[in-house]
Amino acid sequence: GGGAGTGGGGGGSEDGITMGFAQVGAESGWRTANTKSVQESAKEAGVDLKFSDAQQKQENQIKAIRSYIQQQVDVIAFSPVVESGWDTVLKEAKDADIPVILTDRSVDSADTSLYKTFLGSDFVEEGKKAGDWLVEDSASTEGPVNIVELQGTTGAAPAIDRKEGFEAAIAADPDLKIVESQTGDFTRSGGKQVMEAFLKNTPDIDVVYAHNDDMGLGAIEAIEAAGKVPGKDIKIITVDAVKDGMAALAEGKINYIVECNPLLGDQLMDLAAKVVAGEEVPARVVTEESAFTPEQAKEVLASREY
Amino acid sequence: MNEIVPVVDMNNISIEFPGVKALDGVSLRLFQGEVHALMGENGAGKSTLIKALTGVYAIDGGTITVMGVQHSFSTPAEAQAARISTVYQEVNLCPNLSVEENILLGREPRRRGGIHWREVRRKAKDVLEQLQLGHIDPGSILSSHSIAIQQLVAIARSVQVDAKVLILDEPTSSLDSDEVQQLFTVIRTLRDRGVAILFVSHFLEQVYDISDRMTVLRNGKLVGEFMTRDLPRMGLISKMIGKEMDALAELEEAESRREPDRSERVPFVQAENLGRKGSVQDVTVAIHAGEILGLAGLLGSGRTETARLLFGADRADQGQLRIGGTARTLRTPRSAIDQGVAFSSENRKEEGLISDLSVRDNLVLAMQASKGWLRRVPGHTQDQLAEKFIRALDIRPANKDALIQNLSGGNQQKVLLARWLITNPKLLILDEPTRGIDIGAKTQIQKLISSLASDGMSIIFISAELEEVLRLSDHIAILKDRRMVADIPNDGVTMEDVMTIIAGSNA
Amino acid sequence: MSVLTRTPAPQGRTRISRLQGKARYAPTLATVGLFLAMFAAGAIMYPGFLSGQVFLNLLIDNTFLIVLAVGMTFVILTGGIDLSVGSVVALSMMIAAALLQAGWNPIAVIALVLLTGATFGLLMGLVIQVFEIQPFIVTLAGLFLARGLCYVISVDSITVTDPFFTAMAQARIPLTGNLFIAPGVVIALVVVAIAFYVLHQTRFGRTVYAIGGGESSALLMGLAVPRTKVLVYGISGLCSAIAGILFSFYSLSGYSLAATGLELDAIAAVVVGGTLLTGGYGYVLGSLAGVLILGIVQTFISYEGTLSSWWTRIVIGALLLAFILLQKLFSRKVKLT
Amino acid sequence: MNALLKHRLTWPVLALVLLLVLNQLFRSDFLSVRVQDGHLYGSLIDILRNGAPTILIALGMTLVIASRGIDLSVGAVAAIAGAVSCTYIYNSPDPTSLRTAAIGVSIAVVAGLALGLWNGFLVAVIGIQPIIATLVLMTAGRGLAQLVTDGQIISVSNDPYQAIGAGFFLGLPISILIAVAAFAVAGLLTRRTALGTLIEAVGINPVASRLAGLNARTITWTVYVFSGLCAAIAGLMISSNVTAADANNAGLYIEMDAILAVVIGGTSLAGGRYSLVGTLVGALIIQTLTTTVYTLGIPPEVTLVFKALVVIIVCLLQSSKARTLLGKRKRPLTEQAEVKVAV
Ligand SMILES: Nc1ncnc2c1ncn2[C@@H]1O[C@H](COP(=O)(O)OP(=O)(O)OP(=O)(O)O)[C@@H](O)[C@H]1O
Ligand SMILES: Nc1ncnc2c1ncn2[C@@H]1O[C@H](COP(=O)(O)OP(=O)(O)OP(=O)(O)O)[C@@H](O)[C@H]1O
Ligand SMILES: [Mg+2]
Ligand SMILES: [Mg+2]
Repeated sequence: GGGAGTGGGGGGSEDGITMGFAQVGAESGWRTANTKSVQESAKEAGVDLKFSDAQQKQENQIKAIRSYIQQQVDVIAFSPVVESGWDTVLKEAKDADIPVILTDRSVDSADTSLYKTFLGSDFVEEGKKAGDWLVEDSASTEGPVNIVELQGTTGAAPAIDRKEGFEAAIAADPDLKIVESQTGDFTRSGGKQVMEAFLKNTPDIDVVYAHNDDMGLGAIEAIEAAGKVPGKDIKIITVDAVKDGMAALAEGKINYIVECNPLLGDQLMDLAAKVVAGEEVPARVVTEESAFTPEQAKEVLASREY
Repeated sequence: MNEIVPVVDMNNISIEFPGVKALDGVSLRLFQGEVHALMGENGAGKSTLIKALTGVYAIDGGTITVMGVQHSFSTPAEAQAARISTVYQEVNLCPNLSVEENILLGREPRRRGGIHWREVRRKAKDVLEQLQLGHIDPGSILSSHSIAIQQLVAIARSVQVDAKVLILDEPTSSLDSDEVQQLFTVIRTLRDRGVAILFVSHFLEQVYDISDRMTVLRNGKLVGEFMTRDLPRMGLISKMIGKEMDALAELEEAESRREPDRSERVPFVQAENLGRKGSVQDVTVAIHAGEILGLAGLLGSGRTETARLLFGADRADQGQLRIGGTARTLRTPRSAIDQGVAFSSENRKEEGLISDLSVRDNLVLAMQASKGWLRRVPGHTQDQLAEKFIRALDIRPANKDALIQNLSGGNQQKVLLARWLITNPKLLILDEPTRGIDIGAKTQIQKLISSLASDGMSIIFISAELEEVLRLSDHIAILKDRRMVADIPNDGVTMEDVMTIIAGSNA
Repeated sequence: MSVLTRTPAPQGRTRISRLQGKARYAPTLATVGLFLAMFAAGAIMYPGFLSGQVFLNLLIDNTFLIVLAVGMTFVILTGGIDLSVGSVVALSMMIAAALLQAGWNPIAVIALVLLTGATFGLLMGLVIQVFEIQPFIVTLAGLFLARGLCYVISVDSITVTDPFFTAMAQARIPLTGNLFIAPGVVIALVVVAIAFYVLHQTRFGRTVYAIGGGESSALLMGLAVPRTKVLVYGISGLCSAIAGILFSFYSLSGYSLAATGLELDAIAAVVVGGTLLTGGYGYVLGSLAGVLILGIVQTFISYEGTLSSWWTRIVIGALLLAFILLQKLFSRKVKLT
Repeated sequence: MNALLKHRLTWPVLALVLLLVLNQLFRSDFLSVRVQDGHLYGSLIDILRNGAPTILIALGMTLVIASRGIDLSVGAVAAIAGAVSCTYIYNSPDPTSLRTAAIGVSIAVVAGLALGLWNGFLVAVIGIQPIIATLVLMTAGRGLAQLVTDGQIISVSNDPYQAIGAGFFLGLPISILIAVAAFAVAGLLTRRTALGTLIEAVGINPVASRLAGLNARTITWTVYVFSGLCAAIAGLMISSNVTAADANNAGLYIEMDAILAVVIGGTSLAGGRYSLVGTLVGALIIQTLTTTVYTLGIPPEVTLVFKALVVIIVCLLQSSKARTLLGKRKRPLTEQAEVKVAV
């Protein structure tokens, strides 16, 4: 075989940018919204997008990045499956002079020159926002507050960070106590099953903190089946703010949702254009995110895209 | 030197399976340089005794002494390490490996770089030639050979080692007389070298031909140990079956021939130049209702393959086949069965038994298959049929709920025969139906075949025992090198006649 | 008896048996042929595909899968299965990462990890053999256990900063031109070579095949069936540990969710490589080809670059199917059973 | 007594009872069932309701395994079933009516049958090894489900539909009633007709079965279609229980649970003799195990270790070898001579 591939064939850098985007997978509605946002923004910005889905496997993502390097794209963006273990392939990208942008999740490389910037939310911060709201909300109530926590997939970065942030925040009030904590795998049926068991184990649950909306929605069904009123008898706090979650929030079944915004396509394309043009970009770009109460939810529900 | 120590001394051995006392205080002595026959009816406990000796089954009572040392082998490997070499009743080789490997597996010659494959081939070739099997390619895969060849390979494996004791459990059940003689030559050589040989067979001729001494079992109990030359055949038979019965006389009786019914002018099955690429060719036969067609030929001559073509187990790609007067192409056994054809295979382990099911389930399987899954044969009908055939064929233990895998080889064979008799076919193809069946049962089955034919059933009969074929058949198709070379009416045809045709024809 | 002297077997018959001997290789040869065809198709469809490095990346990116498939081949050849391999890979990575973080010597760490993997496999083999429990279940329990132990070690991912591991991760062995491979590739290929040797040149290897052909027959033939069956799982465990080390070289981290579902990839690679799940038939080189096939499917997808997440899955499934069908077609005339 | 000890279902049942007792020790009202909102309420009811999909899928899997096959695609089929029915209901003009729910369910059932046909075709006609043949659909199936839902979680609010997985009839969860009905039908179908024996025959010795005139192809095909059907209904339950179709997560890893249930129930993966009752017990053990983890408050980090240990213990108890060691029965060496007790 000939040593082809050295020619400038693949890049197509004459017109527009070619971007290789290695997505984690399609494990949730949130993720799909994220993918769509990137794809649509790329189309609008005239970016030639090479998309690949790693199906939650780091090795697949590394393979995809290698093949982007092989195809000599102009810029690589990816949402790492896991924080660690990216140095080697990122170095290869650097050696090939291809800039890298991280989205959604960060990597823990000591050498921050391996990527240009990280665009995404701060999971610890999300957990903290949830905890802060609860501290404030229960300031008026007397006596202990029993919290049950529905964790995300064991070992997944959002699960670890949202737990950490939340715990740090509620430490401010000694009345707040997590009485049970179990994984619901980020799914509705997981949330429902775990909540069913919690309801039987602990008769007086005051608050549910779910690491995402889906588990919260599952918990609502379990609470209703147990003859209690979600949002009143038991308060519910979740993270994400997907459409179904917002609807439940508007109905008052959820009390508070911390947003985790998947629509970072536009920001990504802006950053990519700058990076390819050689402009300086900030090392950390936090996505525009807020948090919602039922009243706020009613206002924005109609315009919610995902 | 009047007190010779036996090489193997099994004393008072008992083995019990759930519900069956397979061996009850049986003793067996094997001496250096003798051929010792182990005799008994189907289910008498011969194979169990062998398995007890070689560490397959743990014994419940008794002692086993090998070369003066008391042993209790817990695996066949240990028995082999004590230089006991065994061929078990069913072919126990690896069908996925080559012939040479099967012969030398576990004791391949090695050199520094690992197995010395050239040496493996040489040794395999040597022993194959000893058994006059030089024409077999040692590199060929075992499963590509017929059951008879596989049996010979198993024997080759067992004689390839330098054993003190050689055990052969029905090694000859699917061999033709030529192969048997070849085997006996080898056995005699080994005996003269001082090997102790234990031999099981239901062929009295062979037993009297080769053995020096015999031990007779009946119903798991020891009847006695005899010098072969002191025990006449009739005496042996009565010792085996436990009563005075003139089995040989009955055998003669079976010979009384019927007149096949040729009133129907159209033969039930008519094959013309039927054949299959890479398999048999030129099969031209016509079988009328009530006729018995014998297939004769040497080992590997294509008898089994002919049967498979006529049954649709393999699909013919040449020639024509008419069944009941209409042209048919048989794509699957199912289509043949729908035409009233049945086929009992020679390979009972791989092609017959549904090992984990009961005797009854195995018995009604073919009938059930014909009715389709929706119309189950009612339970009481199943029971009735099972009981009827257990009685008719004297299947032991007479328990329709026993798992068929726990029956002795001969009794399994009877169940498989019954499977087809139940369906009452128009043409019954029997490939080695008497394989491994004791002398009493064999007579019974032969009589059964005659009477079935008298009732109008057509039968194709294949047996390694040419006498049997000659005795039963109305006409005989002769195969050679997988080609049919003649179809002769059986009016006093002798073995010599058949041999001459085989030798003379140029296929 | 003189009339009975056997005429030599006709020419045709010996030819058939020879053919049947060769036919054993057909599924494996079909795999290799199809791999080449797919590579050619990729070269036509995508610019930049036809390069030596694309092929070498297939090796670099799949070192651990190659080693896993090797271990799995042993197990499947005996008619067993090992579902624990993916989890044992993750466990090996976690152990390595945790110990390296604690300042252990890398060589000692590697030795310990290999020992752990082999022991884990041997223990499963013992349970399978002694208690006669089906391999599927024992190794499924092994899957749970090993993954669970990962969490017990750490839920967070651990980065490996050890200089030796880093060097192994980033070392490039240059070949002709500007082609290169990673050291892991050499290790993986050595494992394949050793496995090939063991399977075809040792009695142990032949016993593996014999067990697959018929366990009770092998037992009656006096082969060391119990020992071999236990060892086979030990080998698979060892291979999983090696794969874990290679994965550590590859990703320089320990992560408790790593390598999930890798067991199915390994099984698929082995089966695609022409090995029968019922045991007894197959070659370790076929498994290597199987891994490359799965790898090239991935490469296709990243070169295509326009598939949405779900189309990615559908296409992977469709390519797998197309591949199996073609393989079936090419090796059609072979009667294996 | 001795016969009871040796019965192959004794130990699985005992394991189930032990698990329940363990829960009871931890939470004194675990076994209590009360009436709430006109239906039964309690942990036992949860176990039955949440276990229904696994039970159903394990039922289909039992017959597939008996025929010497395996079906890895059940989880994907379940996801597809949920996806098509929910998507249909979501997009229909009248998303809350019974009619819509009925049509949605029918579409899902038809999809399940079609996918079963597909698997059966690959295995029985083309002759692909079952594990690979169904791996194709396992991989592609989730993609298809996501294609249907466009990668989103489709929420529906349709009361009749919700009843399938979360509703009650005569105080009992409808899902478990469906599962038990399916068991009864399967039991009748396989034992009253000859199907059961024929499936076993094909599973034990396909070659001999063919020579005995069995239409192995049809039988193999039938079991995969049945498995597809079971998976589809299970998929309906799963999606109905949370009133949403999650193409990515519905029925994830359920194939492993189902296979585990089948094997714990005493059916060999090598094909042949099977026990539907055993499978039922096996599936209940698995669901109870999950519930136990929640009841005992086992931290997520050690859940898997706990599960692994329980599985190993159950299997050890259930293995015939361990039973014979207990019963002190000497056993022949060859697998061929293994003594098995029929149910
Ligand atoms: N594993 C087993 N379980 C239960 N019963 C068994 C088992 N093996 C053999 N038997 C029974 O033990 C008895 C002796 O069987 P064995 O196979 O030794 O007979 P045999 O003399 O070799 O007969 P044949 O001439 O038919 O081969 C038979 O009644 C058989 O049914
Ligand atoms: N030399 C050979 N090489 C390859 N295959 C052979 C050879 N001889 C026989 N066979 C195979 O063995 C079988 C022989 O044919 P068949 O079984 O019809 O013979 P047979 O006359 O019934 O003799 P047997 O007494 O061996 O049963 C076929 O399956 C054939 O493919
Ligand atoms: Mg016998
Ligand atoms: Mg024959």
